[in-house]
Amino acid sequence: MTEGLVVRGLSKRFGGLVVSDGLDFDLPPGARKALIGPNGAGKSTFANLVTGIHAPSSGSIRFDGADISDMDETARVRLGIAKTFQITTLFTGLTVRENLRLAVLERERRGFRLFCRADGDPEVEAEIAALMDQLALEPLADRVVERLAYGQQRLVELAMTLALKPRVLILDEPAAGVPGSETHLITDAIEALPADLAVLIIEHDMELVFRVARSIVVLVAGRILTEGTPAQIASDPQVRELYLGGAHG
Amino acid sequence: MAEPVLELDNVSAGYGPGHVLRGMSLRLEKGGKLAVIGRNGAGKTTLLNTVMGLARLHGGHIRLEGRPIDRLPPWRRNHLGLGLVPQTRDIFPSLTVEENLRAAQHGDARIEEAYMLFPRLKERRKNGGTQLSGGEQQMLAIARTLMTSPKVILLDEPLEGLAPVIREMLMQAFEDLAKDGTRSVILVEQHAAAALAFAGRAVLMANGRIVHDGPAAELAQRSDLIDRHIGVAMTADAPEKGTRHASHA
Amino acid sequence: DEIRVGVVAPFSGPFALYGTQFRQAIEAWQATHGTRAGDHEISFVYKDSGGVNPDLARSLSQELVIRDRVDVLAGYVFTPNALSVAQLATQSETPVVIFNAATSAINAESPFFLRTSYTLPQVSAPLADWAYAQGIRSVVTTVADYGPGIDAETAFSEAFTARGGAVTDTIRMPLSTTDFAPFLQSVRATGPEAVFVFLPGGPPTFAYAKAYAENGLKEAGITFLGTAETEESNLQALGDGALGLHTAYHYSAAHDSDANRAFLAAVEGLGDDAAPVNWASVGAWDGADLIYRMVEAAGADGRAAIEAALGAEWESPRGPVRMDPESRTLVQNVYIREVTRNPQTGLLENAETGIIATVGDLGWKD
Amino acid sequence: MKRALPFILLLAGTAAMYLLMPYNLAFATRILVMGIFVLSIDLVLGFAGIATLGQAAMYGAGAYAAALFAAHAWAEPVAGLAVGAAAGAVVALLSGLVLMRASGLTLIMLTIAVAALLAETANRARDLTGGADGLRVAFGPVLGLWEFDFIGQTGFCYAAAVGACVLGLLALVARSPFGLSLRGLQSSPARMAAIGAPVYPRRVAAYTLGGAIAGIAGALSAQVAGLVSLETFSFTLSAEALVMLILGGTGRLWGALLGTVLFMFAHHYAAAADPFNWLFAIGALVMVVVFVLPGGLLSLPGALKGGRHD
Amino acid sequence: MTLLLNIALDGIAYGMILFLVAVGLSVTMGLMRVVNLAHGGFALMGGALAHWAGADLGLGFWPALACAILGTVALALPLERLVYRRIYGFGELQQVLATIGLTFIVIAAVNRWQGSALLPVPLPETLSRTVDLGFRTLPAHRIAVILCGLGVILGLWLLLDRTRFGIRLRAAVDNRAIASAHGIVTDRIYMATFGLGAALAALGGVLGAELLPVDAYYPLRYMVLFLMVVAVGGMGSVTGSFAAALGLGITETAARYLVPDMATFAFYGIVILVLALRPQGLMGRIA
Ligand SMILES: Nc1ncnc2c1ncn2[C@@H]1O[C@H](COP(=O)(O)OP(=O)(O)OP(=O)(O)O)[C@@H](O)[C@H]1O
Ligand SMILES: Nc1ncnc2c1ncn2[C@@H]1O[C@H](COP(=O)(O)OP(=O)(O)OP(=O)(O)O)[C@@H](O)[C@H]1O
Ligand SMILES: [Mg+2]
Ligand SMILES: [Mg+2]
Repeated sequence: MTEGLVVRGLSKRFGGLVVSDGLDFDLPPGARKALIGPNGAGKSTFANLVTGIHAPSSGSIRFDGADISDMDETARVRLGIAKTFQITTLFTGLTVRENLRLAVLERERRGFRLFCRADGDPEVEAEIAALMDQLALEPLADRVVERLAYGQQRLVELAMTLALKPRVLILDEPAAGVPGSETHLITDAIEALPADLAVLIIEHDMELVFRVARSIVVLVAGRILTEGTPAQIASDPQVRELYLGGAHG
Repeated sequence: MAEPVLELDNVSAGYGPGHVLRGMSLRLEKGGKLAVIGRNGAGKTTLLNTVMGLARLHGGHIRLEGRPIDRLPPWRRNHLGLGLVPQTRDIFPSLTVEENLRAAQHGDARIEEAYMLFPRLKERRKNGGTQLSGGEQQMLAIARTLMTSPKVILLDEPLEGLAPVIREMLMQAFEDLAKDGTRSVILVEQHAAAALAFAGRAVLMANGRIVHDGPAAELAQRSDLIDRHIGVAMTADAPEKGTRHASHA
Repeated sequence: DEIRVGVVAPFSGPFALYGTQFRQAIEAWQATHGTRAGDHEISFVYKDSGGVNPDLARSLSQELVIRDRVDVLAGYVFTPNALSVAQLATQSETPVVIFNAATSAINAESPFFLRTSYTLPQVSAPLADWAYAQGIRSVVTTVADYGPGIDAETAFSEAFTARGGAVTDTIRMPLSTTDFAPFLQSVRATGPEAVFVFLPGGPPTFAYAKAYAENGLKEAGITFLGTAETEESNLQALGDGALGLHTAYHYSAAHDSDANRAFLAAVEGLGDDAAPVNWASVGAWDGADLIYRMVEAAGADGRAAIEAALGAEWESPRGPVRMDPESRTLVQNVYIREVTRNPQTGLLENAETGIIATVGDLGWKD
Repeated sequence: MKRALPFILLLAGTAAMYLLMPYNLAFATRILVMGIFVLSIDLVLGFAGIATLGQAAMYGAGAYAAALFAAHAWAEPVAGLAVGAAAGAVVALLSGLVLMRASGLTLIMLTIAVAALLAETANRARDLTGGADGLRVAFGPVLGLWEFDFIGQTGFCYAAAVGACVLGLLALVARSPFGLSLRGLQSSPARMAAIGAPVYPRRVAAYTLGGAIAGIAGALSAQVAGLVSLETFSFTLSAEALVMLILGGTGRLWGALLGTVLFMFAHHYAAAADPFNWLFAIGALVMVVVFVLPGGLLSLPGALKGGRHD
Repeated sequence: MTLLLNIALDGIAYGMILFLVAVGLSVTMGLMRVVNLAHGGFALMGGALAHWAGADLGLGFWPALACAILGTVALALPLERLVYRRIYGFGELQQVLATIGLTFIVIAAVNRWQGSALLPVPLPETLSRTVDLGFRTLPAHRIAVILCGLGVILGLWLLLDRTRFGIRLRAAVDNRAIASAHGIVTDRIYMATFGLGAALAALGGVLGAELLPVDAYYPLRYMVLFLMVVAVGGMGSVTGSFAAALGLGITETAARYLVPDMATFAFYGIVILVLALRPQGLMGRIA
């Protein structure tokens, strides 16, 4: 069987500050996990370590049995590990459609093709259309991303990552900035993902977390505090005190 | 009825020649708490930017404590008592946490108070502003605005990206700010429920216009309105041609 | 009929002064000699080539020949600019009178090239001879590290060692040098009897001369041997530090002759904004002189004009000159000068202290 | 039809230059050469967002390579162009391996430094390059058929043909997946990496392609002038070309051409009208364009149609 | 030994001149983040004004220097209001274009006013002396330049790192609109800083003139040199520029003593080396 993503003893220090402290973490194919924890606990840092944006101070990251700790970001994306950015990072000068086209073409490794049209492949165009349809982005298709409202950009951000057809998908606060009434677009999109895809979602929106995740990992000060089903986590007194507060019962 | 601190009179505004806001009128009384809700792209951010002087005013008038401010630069408006917590946080990247606060410090605001509100920031005081986690940046953005001792605080989705415990704590803090009757709050929120529970009055926006204005409790009952204006998919009838955002970022 | 002369030179940019001097010398010539040569009316057209820019120089020259129908081309401060018109000159049989560009090899590129300035070996080698004659036996050469600098270095060294002198060190200074103190401190440490220098005109020369004074080389008894470094347009700016600098050159504005006085008077007659007169001015003045001779003899016929020019002799403001038929460069006197302060005007000038007999282009190789 | 319009305009423009300025073909040819050079900067800077003030490094390399090839191997110009392109590409590739990790001002300085080093090297290699005196080379007839004449007809037609080929090539590239990915690189390298695009190799590739085109421009200039000088490496050349590009509008091929034509004509006529003070005119032109049309001349139609674009 | 001393002495003196001529750019471009290719233009204004005050008005060196600095600031402030205020909002390329255009105009104006010859400012008696240091002599003006450079770096450090002005300036540069929304009077801060940059440019132009003589084409001739110092030092760091100027000065001086004909290679080589290894410059802040 394939083992998916396996993280062992992962640590990251920024100067004197230990942000990840010996993390052990598994994300097998088909997983739907959530990573929650107080602000500054190290969740985004963990995502950045897994996707290769940061280099770990120590520890190992394996994917399907191969050690990927030394791979750069691009190589990991090509293996199928993709993430959305917590702070929207898009091709601001291009239209929504061009953003997605670029992602699909790169996934297909066509980025070096010089002598054909970028918009010339009907299959690619159809895929882009389907993606936009899924996230209700069609009306914005030909608008320059820079001029979209923040919440709209968040949805493009998600679409971009889906366009990569990843095998491991890490979502860093995908719903931040998206109104509650439209988070269903995000949950729907996640539910529509292939069953063998592994998903890790980092979110402070507990409704969304409880709806999507089958298992929740709680990170506090760079260490894993506990891991459990949504029900277990929701009733864990320590988690309630440190993170959830009174509202979630 | 209490005297108004902020009045908008038939305001139209946008970022280039295009109009995002069309004929908005609004009153906020002293010590009032106003919630602004609406779906993505409705123009909520633009409303706050217009009040602060960061968007381009095409028509109408804005008065602060009876005094017209529509021709004043943002810093004058700030000195007169307006404070904005921007949706995109916009931490000054080349300043440390403490310098971010010092830059904005005016009047009798004390940095220690901000640290009391957000102890996390004190721990990170020497960090570069953009090295903070997403939630920490949000805290810094709020603290930074409080450093300018505002009378009217414009909060653009201030809870986004914060842990549930912190949200509760913050909602309480906003509550306290408005309590003594000298400070007023405008809160833009995606999560209608939270916003309506906090505010006294609420405004529902769609397509750059106000579609409902009244007591928050009343709007909370009008699920028909909320469904119609928040719960449907997006359309793109916002202006096609705009120019660069007013910010010089 | 009308004969037109196209002048290609820098009228803008760091070297704009040369263009100005060219134009003023030509205007002064026309003011004193009229606009007719024989049966022909002569007029001049000016084109700005900026700095070293052979593409531009060539296309301007081409435009002059083809559209403005000029019969003679003139000007050209920089070697590459002059070289770029060789093919054009040969193919269109247009005589080109070079007012400056001083690399020997240029004239070999086209039989239609004539030169009324000088060549680097022409002044460097006589300077070496003179230095040896003064009893100087050891010299350090300091030249800008580019073609002309190295040509000058070679000419000087060959002449000096041929006499029996010793060149104890050769320093080549990058063209972009702004601070010459290290080089001059090195020279001082070597302790020669003289230092030979060659630099392009303008800021480097100015900075070098300053550094020579400030680093105490003069006190240490190291004689300054230069060529164009003390030319008139920047001489006053050098101040007292320049006093006593020795140079060998073909022209000094202080040259004592009627022809020179007439020349100076003609330029001054142009009015207030007359630029200082120096080698560039005299190159253009003699160039105009030569062009008039050619036109008078041959009109618009390029080949005949060249024939007429070869071997021509006249009294120039710099002294007697002759157009050498072989190298097509002037054979002329080279003078040894020393910077002194003129008691009457209070200004610095290049006082001529000796003449090295008439010399031709010593660098000419066929 | 709409796609073809600019090409037709360009063809008409070139033909008009030939017919209206038969006496100024040398000038017209310089515009063409410069146009190709500016296009190379547009590819690198306008598309890929690689800031450079040292594109002359590749231009000069192409020019010297073509001249040396003609002097020592084969004087046929088209072969010389290929050699020039190769030289430009090699210089860009080698320097790009170091440079393409940097960005912003640092990158600009590095490009300047590379060009300066090459200039100094060419200056020192006097025996080969003629140093500051320049290198004069006679080129043979184009394809063995057309001799360069002093009126410049051959030169002009030859340059126009080369220019058309380069433009066609770039128009293809601009619409290709590669072209799109360059715009992505400019917009957000972080996102490029996150969609699995190899940022650094892609930048090196773009720089190399731009270098090849700059090399072609340099080779062409050497061939029509019959002379190469150290100035082909100069900072002024890079800077002037950059000004032309921004004047026209970056990121679109027509902008590069428009800017070149405008600047060269403005320079030519201002310098002819007043050789002493034309810098005023150029300075004023540049300021007016940048203040009135920050997006360059190419944004003019949009600006006229209503609503300023940016 | 003497050689080492010579290298150190000449290197520091040369480096300090580099610092003085580039520090104004370090302020306008490094701190204010406007690609100010017109820096040399302001230095030229200073040089031309000093020449005019010295040669045409017959003022002494010090009054002429004061006249140059005040005159340049007096020209710079209206320019800031009318031109630069709009340039700040432009993209980098537009800034390049606008400031090059401005440079052309300054050059053309000075050319028309004073011609294209050198514009020297005669040094006063006190500065044109040479001072005997035992093992060699050093011109007094170089000592003055060294002292002046030290004063400038100290003053700027105090101003930018120790005062709220410095913090607010950096905030305004990071995000003008947001800074303004937080009560920072961005216009005034920009104007003051730009004036400071222009004053330093003028000071550098006049004091550096012994090595980098001023003429109408000064801005273009030395543009790359200024940029190199700021880039190697790191954007946004005045102390970085100081270190870079001294480092480059000493390196190049050493090369001039030891391998004279390789000095150009040494200069650009060290620039490439530093920037390839530290793309943000010696002390650049990460943007
Ligand atoms: N480059 C950096 N240098 C120094 N400290 C950093 C850096 N990046 C992150 N940190 C610190 O590491 C800690 C963890 O940050 P991280 O972004 O992983 O938090 P998070 O769990 O994602 O928080 P949030 O929920 O607020 O997004 C924070 O305290 C942050 O200040
Ligand atoms: N910088 C800009 N330039 C041009 N148009 C813009 C700009 N920013 C926003 N808009 C447009 O203005 C409209 C209103 O945007 P605004 O940001 O005010 O919405 P919002 O209600 O705050 O949405 P969100 O909930 O997503 O933050 C949108 O259609 C958006 O596309
Ligand atoms: Mg995070
Ligand atoms: Mg908003």
